[in-house]
Amino acid sequence: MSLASCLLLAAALFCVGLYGLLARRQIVAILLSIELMANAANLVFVAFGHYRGGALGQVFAVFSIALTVAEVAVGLALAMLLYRRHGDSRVELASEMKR
Amino acid sequence: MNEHLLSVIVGAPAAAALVVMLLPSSARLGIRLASLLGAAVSLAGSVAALVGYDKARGGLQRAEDYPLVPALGVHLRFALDGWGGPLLLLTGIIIVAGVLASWTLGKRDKEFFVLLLVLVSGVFGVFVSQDLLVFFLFYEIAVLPMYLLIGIWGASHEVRAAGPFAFVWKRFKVGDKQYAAMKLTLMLLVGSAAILVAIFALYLQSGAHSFDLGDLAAARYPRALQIAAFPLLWLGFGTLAGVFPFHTWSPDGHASAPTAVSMLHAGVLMKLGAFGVMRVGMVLLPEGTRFWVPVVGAVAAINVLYGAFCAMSQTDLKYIVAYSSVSHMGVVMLGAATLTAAGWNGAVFQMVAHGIMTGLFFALVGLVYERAHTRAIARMGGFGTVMPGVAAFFTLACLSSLGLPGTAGFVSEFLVFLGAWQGGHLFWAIPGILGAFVTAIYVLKATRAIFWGPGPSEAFHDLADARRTEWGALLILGTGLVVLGFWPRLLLDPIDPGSVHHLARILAEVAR
Amino acid sequence: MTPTTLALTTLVAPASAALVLAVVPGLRSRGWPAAALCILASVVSLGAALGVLSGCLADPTPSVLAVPWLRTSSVTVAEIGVRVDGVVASMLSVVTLVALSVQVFSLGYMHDEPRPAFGRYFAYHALFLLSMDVLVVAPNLLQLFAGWELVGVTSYLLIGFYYRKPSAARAAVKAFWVTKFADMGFLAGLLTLFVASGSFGWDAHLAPGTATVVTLLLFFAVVGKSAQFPLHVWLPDAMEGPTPVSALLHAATMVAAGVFLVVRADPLFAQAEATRTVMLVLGAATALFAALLALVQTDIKKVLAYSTCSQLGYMVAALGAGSMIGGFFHLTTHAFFKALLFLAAGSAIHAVHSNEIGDMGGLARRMPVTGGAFVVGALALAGVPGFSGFFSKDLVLEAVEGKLASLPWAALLATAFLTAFYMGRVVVVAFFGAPTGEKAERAHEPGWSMRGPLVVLGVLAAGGGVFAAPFAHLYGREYHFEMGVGPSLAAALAIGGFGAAYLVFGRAKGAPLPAPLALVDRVAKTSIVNRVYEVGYRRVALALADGLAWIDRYIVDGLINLLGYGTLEAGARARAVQTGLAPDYVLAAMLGVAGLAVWAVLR
Amino acid sequence: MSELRVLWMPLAVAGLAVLVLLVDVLAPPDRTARTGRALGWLVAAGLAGALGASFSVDGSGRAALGTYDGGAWTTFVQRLVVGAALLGALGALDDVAARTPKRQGEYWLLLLASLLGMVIVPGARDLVLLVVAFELMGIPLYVLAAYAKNDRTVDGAQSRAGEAAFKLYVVGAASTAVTLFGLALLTGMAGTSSLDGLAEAPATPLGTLGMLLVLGGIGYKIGMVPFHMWVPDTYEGAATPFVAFLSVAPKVAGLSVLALLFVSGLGVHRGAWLPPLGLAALLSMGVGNLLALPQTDLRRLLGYSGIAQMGYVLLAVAAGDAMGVGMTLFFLAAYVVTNLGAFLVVHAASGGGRGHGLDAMHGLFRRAPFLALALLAFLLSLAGIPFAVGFWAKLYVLLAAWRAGLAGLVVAGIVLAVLGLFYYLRVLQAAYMIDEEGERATPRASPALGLAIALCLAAVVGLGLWPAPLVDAASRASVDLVHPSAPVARR
Repeated sequence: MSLASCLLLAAALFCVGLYGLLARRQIVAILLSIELMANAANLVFVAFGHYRGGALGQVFAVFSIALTVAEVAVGLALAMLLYRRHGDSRVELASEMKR
Repeated sequence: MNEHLLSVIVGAPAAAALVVMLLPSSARLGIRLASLLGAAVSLAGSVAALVGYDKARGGLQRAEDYPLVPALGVHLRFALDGWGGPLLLLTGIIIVAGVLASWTLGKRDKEFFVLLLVLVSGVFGVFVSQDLLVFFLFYEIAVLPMYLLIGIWGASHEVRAAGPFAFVWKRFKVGDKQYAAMKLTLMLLVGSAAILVAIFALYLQSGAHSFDLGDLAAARYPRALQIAAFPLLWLGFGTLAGVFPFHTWSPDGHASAPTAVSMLHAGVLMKLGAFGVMRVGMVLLPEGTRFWVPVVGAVAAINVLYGAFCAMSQTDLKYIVAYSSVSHMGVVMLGAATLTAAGWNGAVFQMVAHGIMTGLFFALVGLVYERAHTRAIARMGGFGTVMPGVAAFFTLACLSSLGLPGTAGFVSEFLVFLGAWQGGHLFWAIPGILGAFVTAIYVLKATRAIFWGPGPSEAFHDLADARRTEWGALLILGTGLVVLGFWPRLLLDPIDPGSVHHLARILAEVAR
Repeated sequence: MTPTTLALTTLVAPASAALVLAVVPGLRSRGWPAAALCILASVVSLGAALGVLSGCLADPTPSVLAVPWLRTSSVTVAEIGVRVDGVVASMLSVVTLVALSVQVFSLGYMHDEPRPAFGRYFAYHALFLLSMDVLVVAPNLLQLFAGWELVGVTSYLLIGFYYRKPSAARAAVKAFWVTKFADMGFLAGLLTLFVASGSFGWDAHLAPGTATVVTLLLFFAVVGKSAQFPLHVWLPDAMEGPTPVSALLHAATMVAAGVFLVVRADPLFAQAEATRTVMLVLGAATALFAALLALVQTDIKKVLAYSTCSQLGYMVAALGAGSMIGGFFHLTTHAFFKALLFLAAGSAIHAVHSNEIGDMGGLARRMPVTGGAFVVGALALAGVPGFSGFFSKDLVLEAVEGKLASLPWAALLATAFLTAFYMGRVVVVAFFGAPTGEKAERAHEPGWSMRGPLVVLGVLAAGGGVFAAPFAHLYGREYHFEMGVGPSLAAALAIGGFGAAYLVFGRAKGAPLPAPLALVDRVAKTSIVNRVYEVGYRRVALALADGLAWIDRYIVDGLINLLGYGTLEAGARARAVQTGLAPDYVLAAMLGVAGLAVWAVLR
Repeated sequence: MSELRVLWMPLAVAGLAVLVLLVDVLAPPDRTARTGRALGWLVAAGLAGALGASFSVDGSGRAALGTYDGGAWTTFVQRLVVGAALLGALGALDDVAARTPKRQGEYWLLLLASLLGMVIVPGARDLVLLVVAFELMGIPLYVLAAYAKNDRTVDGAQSRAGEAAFKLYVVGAASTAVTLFGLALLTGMAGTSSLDGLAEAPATPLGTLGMLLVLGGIGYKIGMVPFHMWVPDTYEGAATPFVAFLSVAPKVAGLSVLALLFVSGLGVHRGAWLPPLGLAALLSMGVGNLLALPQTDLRRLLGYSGIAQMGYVLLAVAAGDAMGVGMTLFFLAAYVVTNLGAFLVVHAASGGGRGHGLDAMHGLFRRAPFLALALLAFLLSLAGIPFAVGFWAKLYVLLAAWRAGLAGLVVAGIVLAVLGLFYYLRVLQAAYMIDEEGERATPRASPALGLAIALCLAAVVGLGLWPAPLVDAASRASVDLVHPSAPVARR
């Protein structure tokens, strides 16, 4: 596997995540999609680290994972909050404010 | 004190505004006296500045310079040129008369006087600023309080929804005071936006790293830039001067505004626009001026006649006076467009003459409205019996408005027409002269309808002649009209070197 | 005192009176103090004017005292001041004399007015005298124009003196409009003159074309001010003012200002033969036309008003024929006898409280002074030999004779006959015969203040012819009178006119008008000229104004409103983008990202 | 020791956070709303102390392995965010004490955590530190946005804070993912994560793509179109005093990153990022101003107005030179006091759950003249009217952009500014012209809130009359960034 194919894979992963983010209506599914996108980024970090050498890629990936985790934790809490408020976690319900 | 005279003139109303702000709302007399004092100090200062102006030397005098943002070359630069003195005097007269005319205001008077004084500080500032950016700053200060002044203390009236654009009534009430205030502010600020664009272009092109009007005038701008920038300044400032077709804020605005605000707005503020066109647009951009001046003159001629005819058709007293301002400001622009000393002297003199005249008009209209509770001319009649003083002053204002010799209006119109004739612009001068005739038609028609004839009917039991402070306002303005009409050199002598000085630049550039 | 100082005095005296009356309302509202002040000022002015006159008779060299008034580019554009020469001296004397007579007459005539109105009346008079003097002594045409406009205003104020009366209010405004319309010509003429010659003096030498343009423009103003056809329409209406005002402004002095202007600007008019021809034709036509209209009026003031038009036509024709002295001398005598006629008519009106000659009758017996004055005035106006009008008319006819195939001459001769005829009619109907009503029967002579001026003016009207020689001397000309064919013919026509009037009206009181007159009457009643103006005002000017105002409100302003509306509407519609759905928000952001990616790739 | 001196501000904020944590944990749990304000005042005092100290402590130099620089630029931005936090704390103090008297520590801790991120951001000279600090700033904000989750709205409906936070979160998380992806490409292609290294690395297509993706991520934080859609909803739903803070501080940090990364670090690739940035600026000005027109909820209105304001400041960033950066800083300083003040006035005027509609402002001139006056000043400043600081801000930004050749954008900005005036004036109309007599109670700003508003007002008017000192300071700070004087910069 070359760097290019790794990057292509990452891009595909990113797009899959993006598709999920836009298409899914359950908040938890949305969070998962975001996680996929973040992992695509991590893949790029790691791939560059592997093919170009140096610790930078790995270091960045570790930080990135930590950040994503923190973010998803907050996301889940918000999902809970909305679930309690609406009795469901469909994203359409959280659209009282608009225009 | 003497070397800071201009600062005092500009600062006195602002200081008075601060004092008024600190007074309790219940101190009605205190508020008025503080306002009057501030205005009077400025008036006295203006007289001193006018008298102390060395006509033989000409040029800029009494220069003051305080750095404001030195990093960008912005300085609070004040100085007096030949035009400054008369225009300061006009502003002083109008604000004193305006404060006097507002003496009986009964609603939120503290805020009113604060805004009025802030506004007039801005006006004074414009007339003495020699730094383009500061000029613009004061210009904005002078324009903006108008929004609140009209929106709060103004009067609304019905305008029937009709015409091809009747659907716009769905979104706003045309004729409403808040509509009028908003339209006025937005139109004027669109004008400001155009001015700002031009200022940027000039500042960066000049490379002088200074906003000083002298430095900017000394720079050479490429022809293309001049041709592009001049219309921005002409229409930008011109919107405030009521240049057709960007004058439509004026009738609604003036008709809605309370007395003192109409006085200040038509009397002084519209002059800022014309002053800006001449002082900034024409002086800084000689080539652009030469290129555009045929259009400027033609539009001004349209203004004169169009405004006069529109006024003729009005049935609301304030609208008549408002449209007459559109017409008369056309005379100013006409004079400016002649690019002759006579025309420019006439234009500046007309600023003063029309300022006083229209100030008087609006003061009188306010008086009539306050007592008659209507502005519909058709319902009036025979008021002269009950308010002979008001009738007399109204007639005087009418006569000045139609350019009667012996009143200030004649001098300015005559000089402007003379300038146009000298410049060979018969097609501007003839509509101008016709406009004066149409003015005679509508002002006398209005006078007859209001003050003459039998009456007044029972409905007008509140009618009474002017009262104490109101006499003060009327006398100041009326005397001004007559004195300037009989002895115009009081102002012409300082105006002339100013015009010659500014014009020399243009003519030299044009000849080059 | 030097002549210029004296001339200045004629300005200062009424100016002081007017100023005091303007700023001290107490004097005005009490009435009598105002009258006293005004008359005092007039007396002083008259004295000064006579001083000027005598000085000029001794030494007719012009002298000028002037100061710069307008300056541009540090160059004086115009001066104001006083000029003294023969024209000024004679005109000034006439103006102040008639003004004083009228003011004294008014003491009695206006006696019943409320005090404030009485005071206001005299304040206006002071202002008028000032304006007229400003006009007369003007050293250049600009100041003359200033005075010209100012007398227009005082005329407006005085016609509208009874401002509560709608007809008076309308008449005042109409007078102002018409004259102001004509004054545009004056202004344009002044500007053209200045651009061509660099000054507002009347002694410039102009290119022939320019001279014609300038003088035609000036003459346009004359047509308005001196009520020549077709701008004569305001003068009959102006009779709404108090009768002494009609005497002073609308007969003797102000309307003659037009003639004075031409006299003053004679050097310019002399360079423009075309203009003079126009003047000759128009003057003669007006004379005849107005005389015809005067025939059928039943209001005594209207008769006199049309007669004024007609006589002004005489003067204009004389000037058109190049006879400055003829026009100006007729102006002078006309001032005397027309003022006299008006004052006498005023006295009659005062007595019977009606303007209709039908309501009068036999007044000469009850009011001998008034009747006598009126008859003297009528004889002078008709040009009966020996009276002042005969001599001045003779000068006019002499000048016109032979010009343009003598057609104007013939018209003026016809006018002379008609003049005598309509004056004869008024005299016969109003002052002789039997009284027609109760009021006419109880009429009696007014007080001394009204009779005095009648006597003074009567003497001048009768004997004014003696001034012809000194008058000519003022201009450095010679005056001879010879009772040749022309004068004899005119005299015969005048006497014949009176005779005809007596034949027609003397016996059959109240009889219908003879057939030719009835025709004139019918034409006059259509007031076709007025109609034209009416249509012009309502259908053209007002319609244009209404149309423009509509366009301004609904198109010009409408477009600006449309801009605002469009923006608000756009904002309101664009809100729909903000759906409230979080995925849509992400979608927007991701479209942005995609855009960035595309840019990165394609760049 | 010198490392600590350089890092003093982040350390101080962290220390304050620890102190708050300790006090919150150790203090007796049965606090009433009244005594509970002490914690808020403690935070405010601490922040005020830090702000004051920033004028005497010289933190210049590099620290943390050269990844942090404490020069004039950093100090200036830090003052802005700390100042914003101080004003935000003063404004929120009563609200927090009243809303959750027993759990106030959470609010202040989260606030300080976010602030910690903000004070590190301007000093970061390495992408790793930058991204961590950036997220440290962002994540607490999600939580804070949901802070008012138990409120009821004026019409009795349940709180919308959850929805507000969720929208903030979803767009934010997606943007973070994009940012990370972009950073991965950028650093990967350049082979370095230091800003100085990035500046020297050759341009590659993938690197450019990465750079632009990062731009998108930052765009989200500052509410740049098209990453702006969360703005009005979040502003409307979250607690107003928090929104006051949210509407300014993260934008300061975000724009400082933009300046840091693009102008300073990637300035050489201006050709690549200028066109999209210019377009985004134009769109922000347009969309913000246009959509603000029909708004009737003041928080939404200010939200859209904020989007437009970001458009203006982006013009200065796009200018891409020292003057542009300096004017960006000046604009931000003006924006902080103005917008924060405006939100606080809205908060105070609508006090007591009266809602935040335009009609909540009716008769304000009579009910609360001081608030009305302050509102006037803030709105005029936002509109860019002279003698309010916002005028100079807009003027400088536009001037800088024109000087850099962006005349077209400047003209568009000036024209759109007039549009903006319409809705600002409409608020004034509600506050000054419309009045239902005697109907509404007098809103009373608490001492803390009043102090915050007064400070903002003083700044808006004072700097409006005398902008020179701030201009000079901003210019010095920008020179520090764009033309680094220290040779250490090139490692």
